[in-house]
Parts: sequence; C-alpha cells; structure tokens
Amino acid sequence: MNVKQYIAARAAKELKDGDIVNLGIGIPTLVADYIPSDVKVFLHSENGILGVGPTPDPEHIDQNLVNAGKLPVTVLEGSSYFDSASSFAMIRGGHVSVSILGVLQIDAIGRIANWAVPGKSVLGVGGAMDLLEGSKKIIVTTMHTSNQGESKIVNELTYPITSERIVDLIITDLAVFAVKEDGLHLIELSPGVSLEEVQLKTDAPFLIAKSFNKGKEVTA
Amino acid sequence: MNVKQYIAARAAKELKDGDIVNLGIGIPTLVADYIPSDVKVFLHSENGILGVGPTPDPEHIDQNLVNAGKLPVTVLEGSSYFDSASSFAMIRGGHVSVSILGVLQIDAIGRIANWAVPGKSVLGVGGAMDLLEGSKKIIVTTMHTSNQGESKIVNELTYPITSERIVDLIITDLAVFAVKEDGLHLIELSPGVSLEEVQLKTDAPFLIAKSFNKGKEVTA
Amino acid sequence: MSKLITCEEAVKKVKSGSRIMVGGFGLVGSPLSLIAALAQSEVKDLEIISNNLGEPGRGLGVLVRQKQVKKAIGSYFTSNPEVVKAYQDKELEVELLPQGTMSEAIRAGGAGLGGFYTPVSVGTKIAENKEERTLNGKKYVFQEPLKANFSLIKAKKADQLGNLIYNKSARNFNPMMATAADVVIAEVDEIVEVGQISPEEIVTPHLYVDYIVVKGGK
Amino acid sequence: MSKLITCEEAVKKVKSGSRIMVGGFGLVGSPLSLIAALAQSEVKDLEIISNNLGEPGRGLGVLVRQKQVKKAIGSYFTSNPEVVKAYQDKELEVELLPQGTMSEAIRAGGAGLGGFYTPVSVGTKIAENKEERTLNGKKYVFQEPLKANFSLIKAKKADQLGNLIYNKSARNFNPMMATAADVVIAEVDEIVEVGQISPEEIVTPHLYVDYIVVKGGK
Repeated sequence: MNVKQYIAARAAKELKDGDIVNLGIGIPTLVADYIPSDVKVFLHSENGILGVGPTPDPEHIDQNLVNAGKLPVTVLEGSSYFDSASSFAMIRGGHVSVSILGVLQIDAIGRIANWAVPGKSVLGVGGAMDLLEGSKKIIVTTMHTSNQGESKIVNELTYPITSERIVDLIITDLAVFAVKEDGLHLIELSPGVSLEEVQLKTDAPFLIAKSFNKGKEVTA
Repeated sequence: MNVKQYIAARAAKELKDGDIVNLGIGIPTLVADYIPSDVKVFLHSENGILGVGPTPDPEHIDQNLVNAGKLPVTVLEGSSYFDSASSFAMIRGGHVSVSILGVLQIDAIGRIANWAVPGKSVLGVGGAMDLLEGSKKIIVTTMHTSNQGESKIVNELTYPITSERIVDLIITDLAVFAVKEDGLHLIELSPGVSLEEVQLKTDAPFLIAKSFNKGKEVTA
Repeated sequence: MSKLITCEEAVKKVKSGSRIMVGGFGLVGSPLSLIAALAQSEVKDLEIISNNLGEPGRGLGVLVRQKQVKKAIGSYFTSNPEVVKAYQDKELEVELLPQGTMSEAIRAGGAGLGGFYTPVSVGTKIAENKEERTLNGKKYVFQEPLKANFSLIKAKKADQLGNLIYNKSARNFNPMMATAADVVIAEVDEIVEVGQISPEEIVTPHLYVDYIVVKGGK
Repeated sequence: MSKLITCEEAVKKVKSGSRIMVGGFGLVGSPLSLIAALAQSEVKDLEIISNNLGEPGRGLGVLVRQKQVKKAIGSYFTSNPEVVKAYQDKELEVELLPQGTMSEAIRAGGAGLGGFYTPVSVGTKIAENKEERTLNGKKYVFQEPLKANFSLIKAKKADQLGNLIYNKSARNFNPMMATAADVVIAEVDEIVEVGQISPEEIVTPHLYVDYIVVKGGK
C-alpha cells in the first residue's frame, strides 16, 4: 500500500452502513477500493448517478457511463440515473451523507481551497463548491505537504477559498485531524510518524487530543 | 347544441395543429369534444399529464388517472406523466400554447377574475394564476352575463383579480372579443344576436371591428 | 437495514405539532393507509402541507373532522366544505399558494435553495404581504422554500432499497415531497426486489426514502 | 408536421451571434453530429452555454479552435488547454458558474422563474459581483436564470412526436436545456414509433422538442 492508498483506506473506515457517499477526483476515488465488506454504502456521482460500481474491464466500457472525473464506471443493482439539476438538488439539499474531497490548502479553522490557483486563469470550478456546501459531512484526504514540501495545512489560505463551510475531518499521510469549533484537533498519527514531524510540517496551530491514536493500523 | 356547447365549439376553432392546450373546468372542458378532426392538439393537465384523451367508459375508469378537475380521463399514444413541479414549470416557462379558462369577470382592458368571490373565505386558488401568467395565449370562454343577469364584462373588476396578464380572446354565448392594446374589440356576433343586445349586456366599453362576423356558423 | 415498517410504527414517529407534507391531488396519489393510521393516533396540532385536505370524512378530511390539524398550507381547500367551516370557526389556519408556487417551493426546500422569484400572483391578493421585485423589466414575487418534519407520500412500487416509481397522475406532489422533509415515509402498492426497477425509470432514488409501508397494511 | 430534419437544415437555423446551450458532460451526452455540422457552417460569435468546451479538436473544442465561439458560460473549461489559451489571448470570454448553480439556472430559465438564491459560492471569488442575501440566518447568492436562442441536446431515443429518453449518465444537462431555449434541436441515436416509449418513462415530453436529427446523419 502506497501512502495515497493508506490515506484512502483510512478514509474508508469513516464510512457507515447506508451512507450516500460522493468521492472527489484523486485520492478520494481510491476510497472505493477500501470500503469494509460489512459496510454497504452508495456512491453518488454528481453527473447523475446513484449506485456507482467498480471500474469496468476495457472491453466492457460503456461510453455513456462515466463518473464525475469522466472515467468509465459501472453501476450496481438498485442504481438510478438523473439529470444534473436533480443531482445537485440532492447535494445542496443535504441528501449526500459524506463527501470525500482533495484539497490544495486547509486553513486553521478548517476551511479549504481546492479549485483555483493564484496567478493562473480561473477557468474551472465544477461541482466542488456545491459538494462542500451541501454534504452532511466533509472528509478531506490529502498529502500533508505539497510536492514542493510546503505544508497544506496553513494559517491563512493563499489559494482562493472554495466555501465558508468548515470541513469535518482531515486525513493526511501523516495524521488525522478532527475539526471543531476551537480549531484543528490532532486525533491520530499514522504508523511510524512522530508528533514532532507533524508539528514541523503543519503551519497552522492545532490542539492535541487527550488520547489520540498513535500509529493506528489501517488495512484494506 | 346548447349555448355552452356553442361557446366550446367556437373556442375549438381557435386551436391550431400541434398546439399544447390546457382546458379549465366548466365550458373549457367541453372544447375537447369540438376540435376539428384535421387539427391535432395535445391536451395538458396541470396535475401532470400531457396527452389527455377522452373520458373513459365507467368500466374503464382508472383511479390513478384524473384531470385537473379530478375527473377520470384516458391518455392517448405519445402521452407522458410528470410531477407537479415539472408540470407548472412547463406552464410558467411558456411551453403551453393556449389555455382556455372560465371567468367570473373580465375588465375593460382584458384582465380577469376567476378564483375568489368577495365576502367569502378565500380557500382555493389552484392553478389558475399559473396558467394565466404562463400560457402563450389565453382564451376566455364564458356566458356573457351571470345567472343574475349581470354583465361579466365590466368596467372594473369587483372580484379579486387573478393576474395582471391581459387575455387574448373572449368568447361568450353572444359574441367574440379580441383584446388589443386599446381595449376590447368586438369581432363577431353569435348567430341571431344583434349588436344592440351585446351593447346592452356589456358594461365595459368596447370597439367594433371594421368588418366583424355577423352570426358566423359554428358546427361541431 | 430494511426500511419496511408498519403504518402503526410509522405514525408513532410523528409528534403533535409536527409539520407534515402529504402527497396527492385530492385523493389520487394520497397515502391513505398512513393517513388512516394518523387518524387512529393521538397526534394533534399538525401543520399539513398538501394541495387539498381530502374530502369530508375521506383522506386528510378525517384529520380535519377530528380536529387534528392546526394549520394547512396548500392550493385548493374549497372542495372540502368541512375545511371551509373549520376555517370560519377559527379552528384551522390556512395559507394559500398558487399550485405552481407551492410545488416549486417544495422542490426548492428539497434542493437547498433559499427561495425564488415567480411571476405568478403578482398584483393579486395572494402577493399582498410578499416581496415584489422587478427583474429584467418583469415583476416577480419572492417565495420561500417549504420544508417539513415528515413527508407521507404514495408510490406505486418500491424496491427493497426504497427506489420509487409512481402510477400515472398519482405522481403529482409526491416526488418533490420525497425531497423536502427530515423523515420521508412512502406508502406503496408493492415492494419488489432490488434490480426489478430500471435505473432509467426510477423517479425517486432511494436516498430520499427513510421508511416504506405497504398500502392496506396495519 | 414531422420534426425530423437533417443536421444541415438544423444548423442553418442558427445565426452568428446566437446564444446556444449544448448538452453533455465532456463528450458524454453531447450532440456531436450537430456540433460537427455547426463546425462546417459559417456561423461565428457564438455564445455557448455548456458545462465544458469539449476537448482539443473534439466536440465543442472544434468550434473553439475555429474561433467560432465568442463567449462561454459553464463550470469547467480547464480540461481543454485550447480554451485556456483562447481565454488568455482574449479571443474568448468566459463566465464560470458552479456546476449546480449552472444546472439550476438553466432549469429556472425553462421554468419561467426570475432567479433564485443558492448557498453555493457564498464568500468566494465566484460570488464577488453577485447579490448576497441572508435568509433565515443563512447566507445565499442570487442567481439569474439562463435562457438561450437554441438548445442542441443529445438523447438516446425519440418517438415521432419528439418525446425523449436518455442513456445512463449521458442524460446530464440535456433535459434542462430542452426546456430553456426558443428552439430545441435533439440529436438522437434512434427514432421509434409513437407509443413505443412508456408514458411513465419519458424524461422530456415532446412539447419541449422542436426538431429531431439522427446521430451521424448529414
């Protein structure tokens, strides 16, 4: 399991039986592979599918069946199709239990930036703002630092904010933070990761939960 | 043919091939029986049907298939069912070609009252306001005078107005009026009806079209 | 994790003072078994959002007769004379909306919108206490979304997950109401296996449905 | 009174400067034959409302490459680098909307509404020049409806009247766009006899469809 798979597997543990789950592009997409077999969730795709199934074999690809990342998918029994307005009505109306999203940055109170880069033309927003606004619970999955080694958990966002909505849980390769009214709470370290490393690589201040999991084991 | 049937048959002559038509309760409902055989129209019912057919025989009544007057109906080939929000979206969005409505009163500029009676509790409005607002064309079918012999075409409405929308055509047992920017234009007298009778029984002022039909024949 | 319960279990969830959406256009598409169970219960002071209030002694008319309804929001109550009487006797509050405004307000409630502008009812009694606004030269009235604690709806078929399809003109307000309440209870004629309803044909996806009862069941 | 025409006849109706809605999520559910015919035509200065602008040299991407598009309104254009370049070269104006706001605005256009309040985008760059309003303690942004001169949509099947059904996730924006333009042209894989599509299953009733073309037809 590489670190991205580790993050995805850790996020999968947060899902509950019966949850309606929307998975963003990138690490969130991997979550589908790690959902425990005793937990039945329903994957929602904002382009109009409830009940997304696994990726098809190349010979079974249906051009008319893709997910929000425009990748070919299948559907499970009990699935349904609907138009985009209906799909986003579901999202905005609070009918999606959990959305798992990637981010560019998270600030000290748990707001995220994940749609635009400063200095570049802003030509895409997609469904990110809708999902962030409407989902009952938001889990962020991300590498703790950028490719340049900068902390993604920052004091103040330098990237354009996606929503005033505060996320619920942040899962990185190094640690897990719960977001509460008083800010970020470190609740778990990944196996082999020290508190010092997390402190070093986290720009935003955070509280340390009284009893946090040190190196909780995560398996698929 | 009684006078109500006469009015309905006259209204039916206004319909064009391909029209989407909504028929109100009362005289408008009778219009369906007089649509010329070479004119194919599609009847819309605001409770969620496009393609309403004739009344069923008593032994073929389907409890789940009624029109907006809650009377049993049938559907024709090519019909469709939809929910109430979709149905009124069609109406408000201008996708109904013609609505034929009954009225309590019409004023001198062609606005109507057809939903509430002064002094009585106002406990029903239904779809009247929506149809009046959204339909591309509004035809009013009504007896020229009330049961008490009062003109229904009045200077000013004494009944609560249904919409600021001005109707397009008024068809009564006595005459037909086109509504234009400068008011009501008498364009037709019913067979055997004199201009004097219409003048006597019409409270609102009206213009007389240069060449109006005197006693145009209307047959089913 | 079955959603199937009895009508009795369903109405036990409803507390006095609840705001309840009830599907149907008159009695067509109305969840009559659920209403009958409510009529057997002790709940009162209900606020009902429904196009009509049944007929005298039928459907929601029973709840009116038994004085279980405090307020009704809908479009056409004139067809039940007992509603008119209860209103005149000040036993029942009534809020009247044009039918299209009502159905759109329920949809807006389920879709997480803050409200919308409709051209319908501008300049009428219905709009008297509402915000009017001119947009692109046309007059509109502001309408708030409608939401509820419960929706009691009627469908033709559910699968075991709660996906629903409806029956002809009995569809009416039911699909929107399925989206706009905290708890949605669907009364159905029939329950089928998952996979028996085509994904293209499902009108109400299962995420909207919390409980299912079978018509005529206790 | 047949609605069936050729792609060539269809695009002849479109004048330079028209505002056109085009269905599809990427290339999925996009009316590719109609777009190809547009690319063969002389029309330019188009204002396109579509979630994306195709891919380089594919779908709407062809119109971008041929500089036939003056302005685009949509949610995600980053996937076509030629769109990014045209924007930077000031050859293309872009208006960006969150995907849910965009689909709801098209629905509102077709439904005759004057606009609506959505909580999405409050406090972001997208909302910078938009009216913000607090309703029941929550912040919302006002969104105007979207309408167009033409909608070019893609469906799976039409019957001879123009009733439409779609194919899986190729449904996406097509049903709303069918409601929101003066002239609606549907590209379909197949035309069937009236009565071959069940009344319960029809997604777009025929009143919304002005013309039908068959995919791959000229």
